Amino acid sequence: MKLHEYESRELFTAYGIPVPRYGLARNGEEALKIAREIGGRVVVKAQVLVAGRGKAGGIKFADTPEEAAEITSKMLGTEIKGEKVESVLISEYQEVEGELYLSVIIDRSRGMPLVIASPEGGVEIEELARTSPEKLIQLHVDPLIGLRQHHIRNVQNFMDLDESHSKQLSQILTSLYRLFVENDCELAEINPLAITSGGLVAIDAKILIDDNSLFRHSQFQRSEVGGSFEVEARRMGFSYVELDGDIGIIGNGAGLTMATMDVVKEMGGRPANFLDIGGGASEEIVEKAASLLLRHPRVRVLFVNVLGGITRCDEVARGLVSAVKAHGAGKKVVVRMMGTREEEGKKILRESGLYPYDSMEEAAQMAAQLAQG
Amino acid sequence: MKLHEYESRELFTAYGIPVPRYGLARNGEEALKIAREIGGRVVVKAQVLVAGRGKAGGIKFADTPEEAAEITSKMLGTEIKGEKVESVLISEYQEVEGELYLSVIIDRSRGMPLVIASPEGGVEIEELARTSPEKLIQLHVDPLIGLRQHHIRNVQNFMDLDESHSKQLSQILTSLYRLFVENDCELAEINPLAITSGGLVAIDAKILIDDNSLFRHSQFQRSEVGGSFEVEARRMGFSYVELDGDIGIIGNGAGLTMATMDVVKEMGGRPANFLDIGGGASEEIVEKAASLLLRHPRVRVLFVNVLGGITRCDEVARGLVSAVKAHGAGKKVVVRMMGTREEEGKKILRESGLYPYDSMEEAAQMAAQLAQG
Amino acid sequence: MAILVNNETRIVVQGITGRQGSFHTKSMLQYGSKIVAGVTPGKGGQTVEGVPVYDTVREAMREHPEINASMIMVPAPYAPDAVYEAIDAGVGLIVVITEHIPVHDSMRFIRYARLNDVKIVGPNCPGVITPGECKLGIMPGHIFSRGSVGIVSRSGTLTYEIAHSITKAGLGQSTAVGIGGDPITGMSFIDVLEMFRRDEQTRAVVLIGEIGGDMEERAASYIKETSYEKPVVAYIAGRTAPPGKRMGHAGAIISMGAGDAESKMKSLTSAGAHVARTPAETAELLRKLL
Amino acid sequence: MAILVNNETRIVVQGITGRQGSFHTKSMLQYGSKIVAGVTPGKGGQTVEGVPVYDTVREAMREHPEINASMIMVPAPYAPDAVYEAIDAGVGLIVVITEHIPVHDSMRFIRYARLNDVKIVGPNCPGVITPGECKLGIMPGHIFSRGSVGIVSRSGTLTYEIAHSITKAGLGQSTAVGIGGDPITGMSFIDVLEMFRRDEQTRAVVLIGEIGGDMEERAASYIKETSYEKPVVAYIAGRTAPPGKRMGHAGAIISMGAGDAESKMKSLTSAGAHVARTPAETAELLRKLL
Repeated sequence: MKLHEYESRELFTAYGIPVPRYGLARNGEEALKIAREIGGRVVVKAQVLVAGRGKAGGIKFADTPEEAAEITSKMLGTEIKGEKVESVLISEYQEVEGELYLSVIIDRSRGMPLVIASPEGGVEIEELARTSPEKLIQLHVDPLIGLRQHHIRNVQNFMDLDESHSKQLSQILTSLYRLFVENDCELAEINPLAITSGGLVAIDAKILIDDNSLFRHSQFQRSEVGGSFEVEARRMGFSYVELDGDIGIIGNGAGLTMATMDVVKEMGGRPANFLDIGGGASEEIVEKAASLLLRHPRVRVLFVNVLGGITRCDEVARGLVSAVKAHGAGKKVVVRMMGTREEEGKKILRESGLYPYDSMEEAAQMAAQLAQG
Repeated sequence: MKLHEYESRELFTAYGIPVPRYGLARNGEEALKIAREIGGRVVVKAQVLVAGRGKAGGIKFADTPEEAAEITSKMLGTEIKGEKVESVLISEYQEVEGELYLSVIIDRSRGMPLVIASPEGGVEIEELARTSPEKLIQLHVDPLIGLRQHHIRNVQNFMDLDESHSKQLSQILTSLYRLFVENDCELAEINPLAITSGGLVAIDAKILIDDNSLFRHSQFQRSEVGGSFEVEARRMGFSYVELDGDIGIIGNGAGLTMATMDVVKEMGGRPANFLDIGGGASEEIVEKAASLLLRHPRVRVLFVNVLGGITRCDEVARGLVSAVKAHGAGKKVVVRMMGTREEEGKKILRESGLYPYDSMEEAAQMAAQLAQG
Repeated sequence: MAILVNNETRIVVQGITGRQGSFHTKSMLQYGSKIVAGVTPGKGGQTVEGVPVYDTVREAMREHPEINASMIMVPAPYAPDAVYEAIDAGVGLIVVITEHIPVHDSMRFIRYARLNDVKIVGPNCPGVITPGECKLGIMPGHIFSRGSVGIVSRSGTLTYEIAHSITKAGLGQSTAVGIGGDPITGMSFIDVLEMFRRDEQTRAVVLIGEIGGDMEERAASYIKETSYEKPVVAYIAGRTAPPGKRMGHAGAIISMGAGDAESKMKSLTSAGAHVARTPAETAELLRKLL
Repeated sequence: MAILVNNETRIVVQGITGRQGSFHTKSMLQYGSKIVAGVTPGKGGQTVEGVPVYDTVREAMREHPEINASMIMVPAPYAPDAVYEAIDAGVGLIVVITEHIPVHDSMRFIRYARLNDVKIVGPNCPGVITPGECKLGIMPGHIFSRGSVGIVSRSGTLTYEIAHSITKAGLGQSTAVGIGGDPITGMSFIDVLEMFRRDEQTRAVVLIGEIGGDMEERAASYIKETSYEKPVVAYIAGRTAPPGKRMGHAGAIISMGAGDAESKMKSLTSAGAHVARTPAETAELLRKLL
């Protein structure tokens, strides 16, 4: 889960990491008030989670509070890369003398946190890693031991700042690592960490919280991102990703569902989505999932691929048949089914006029053909 | 370093471990005041660090504040096993329904903290471990991971208390472990952990703090224990232990000094002490050490055994010669010397009429003979 | 011989009294797995499917010192403590079925397991099966049959899919190991490949990967560097997955400019592995190779 | 062959610019030890006795990737961080000379070293010497001579005492390892005995113990259980030490009803070791045995 910028700033403040003065505005009046309190030039930043908001017009500068209010009023309610702007951050504008990069990320390869730092901030770190790997330092931190003095010293030496900035960097890194651990972050990134006349300041941040940890972090409110189908599917508890094709995909298990998409594509079809009903889905769950996709305007063919283990094929068949009866008008349905209670499931399907396939590949081919026809 | 009982109680209170109400009294008046505040029966406990104060008359009961004051006045200034009583603890008397044992200790064999618990508290745990090992549970705790739920559950199951006491035990163990780690304890023991009508209460405690950690625990004041020679030697920075013989021993390095004592004993002599001057001792240090032992009334022979590595034999010789000149009247001195600047050292000794030995065993034999003569 | 589990495996199920715990205990017992004890705090003294339940793993081990494997089916918030408990009690192989364990927790207990020379399979995995000997997991046992193909997979149902086609092809499996779909897992592809390398029963290995991370790329390097002696057939799921979206579980995400299916397939191909374009092709390739 | 250190040992000295650090750097260089780098934070760019100084071990390793051992002479409050630094930089052998390190710190970094397969000698130790090849420590080198007796000891000067008599007896030492006088040390008697067992140059082992703990008793059990092939001569200091008093350092204390010299001597004798009553007797016994 990605935090909004204002949430990141709250966290930074709580951990003693310096940020520009700011306030969150949900209308022009609030923006005016905050900008007046800050005084001088401010930045108006759309609070959206999509990447690249700057280039998409989500970051603007205002010389007066009135201008800030005006920009805010215009920005609110617009969509940036499909995401509606519901609030903006009014932030103190700061003259920047230099930009650094600092982050802590989970390194999957080593199974450990990784500290990344670069004296060249403000750019995409992946880009920098590709083009100039010598410009960044990467240090693993053992989760059983945590950040130690030598990590800090190595970062300081690499960044080669003057003494007061170097000391501040040490404090910021210590705080960032603590924030990273205590908030179950997958990523805690400050980019840029700006050098200003007042010292180091975290101008922008990207913080990803591990979804699985949210049970112990009630302070983070999950915000719903994406189109209405994605939101609805997630509310139902499904893993759902919207794609741009016309064949709706339902599978059980992430790997199998992805493979189903891949095989459909291999056979010339275009998947409309990824929907994983998970393990042991009941009749009702299947009915909900199938109904959702059958109501999807772009879906022409629904392809259900189920491998019964904990999941029972008869339950799947019953749920699917109900959904097709209610919402199946004008849509084609292809089913592939195998495993626990396979015979019972297939019987139910046949009685409702649905032909069950044994082979995933054959079923996918049929789905692709039906979509083209 | 062993904490006084009142220091342990302060720590327990800070960590939320329940203790009887108490106060520290340095005279009868203070005792009266504290006993009045507590009300009812109280216990007067001499604040000494020696073991077994109870049997030595250091724990007495008082039914009234006046009696508490009287006992206090009598107890203060007395010596318990050689240690002067300078304060007493006035503690609420509690009816005890049962006594448990709970401690965390460093297990040298495994290099880890060890939790020990027993439903039979109030006795010496070493005694219990010897006679009825099945009555205690021992659980190692990895220092990289700390105390986990399963440690607590295993202790709870083993102790088999009723539910509310069991819950309290879980809290106390959690606190005790935290206290143990955060205060660099070698031992944090509650014995007995009493079951009272008001729940579990830590009636007595033994807490040993790692001397090496005192640089980060300024709250603990090292108190000087032992005879005046021990105190003086330690103030000079020596490792010193008082023994009951008549041959004063000076060595460099703990192992060598112990071996010197052993060889003296082997040769029929009786060591008066253990004094380790450490590595790289200067002339002044050696002079101080030798002067101290030469002034010791019980010492008849001074045996100096030095193996020069970092320590230089000439420095040792010079320091020793000065000390003998000043304080050597009526005392015999045997020196064994080897290693760095051995020849220079031996020359200095010979010029002052001291005969240096090459062999530790021969020198020890001579020391033993001289002491008997 | 097979790897990890066999006739000698003696199992404790942690979280045995839960709905999932008791269901899979029954299923494993029916398969013939030797479950000798279960653990659920506060439920000591009960039995589940005839298996005695204890409050702690330590107690279970005292009564059944032959225990050498644990299966953890404890809800995510309590699962890390269950892992620490099993490690401290001296269990040498721990299969963590539980999904949705916070990754910071997994990082820590996986490091701790390494410190104690304990093998962890998972978290978020279907477990391990050696057909005909021991099922230590939640996979449908009847899909598997004794044979010569080792399977190592990050996926659950996709493993069943491919195992089924291997069974149909008459080849069967030596052992199938689901290492789990989380970003960080105890055993990696390389760990399992190394075990299959030394296993006489295994004549070929199927590696089932998916998008996200670089575990497949590292497996490819390992295969290349060791001149892996046995044929490896790989299938990678997620070729059509868009970047930046989580496909079902935390592990399957293409991010930081890495982890897409094509690069994984390319690495494996150039390392000498045979890469199937569809699950069914996996069995076809194996049939040609064996 | 000797153990732990030899001609191939390339050393970084952590804390090289300190009084002790520079003194012993000089002494080790004079002995012929290969010190290729030193580390003191904030002193990078200097040299000590011709040895280049770096701010961090990582930097030293980048310039001198051949480094395979570290000697830590950093004051106690900073020594644990120096150990973590050396471990994380990939140094495989770390000798911690520093005394007075809090035992809670030692416990943690020793566990961490184990997790990373790093060997720690110490803390509070004189180090390791393979006469004629490498001195990685603070012992007076001239006392030692190349030979066939392995020494493992918890004590400093007592080791020199006994090494000297072995040298005088014309036997010499393969390697002498001072494991340190603290209650908890990285390498134990058993670890070193095991290395001497496999070392061809070592024909007999001298074990120098003292009161406190049960490391000698455990060594005795090890000697018995493995039917240790090489003769072991033991000397235990502290027979006359009173219970409950610390003799010089934290390790030497008889407490919890355990750790006295007589029980250690008895255990070793019954395990087949030859126990000397005086340091000099150690060399006499060796002469008879070899």
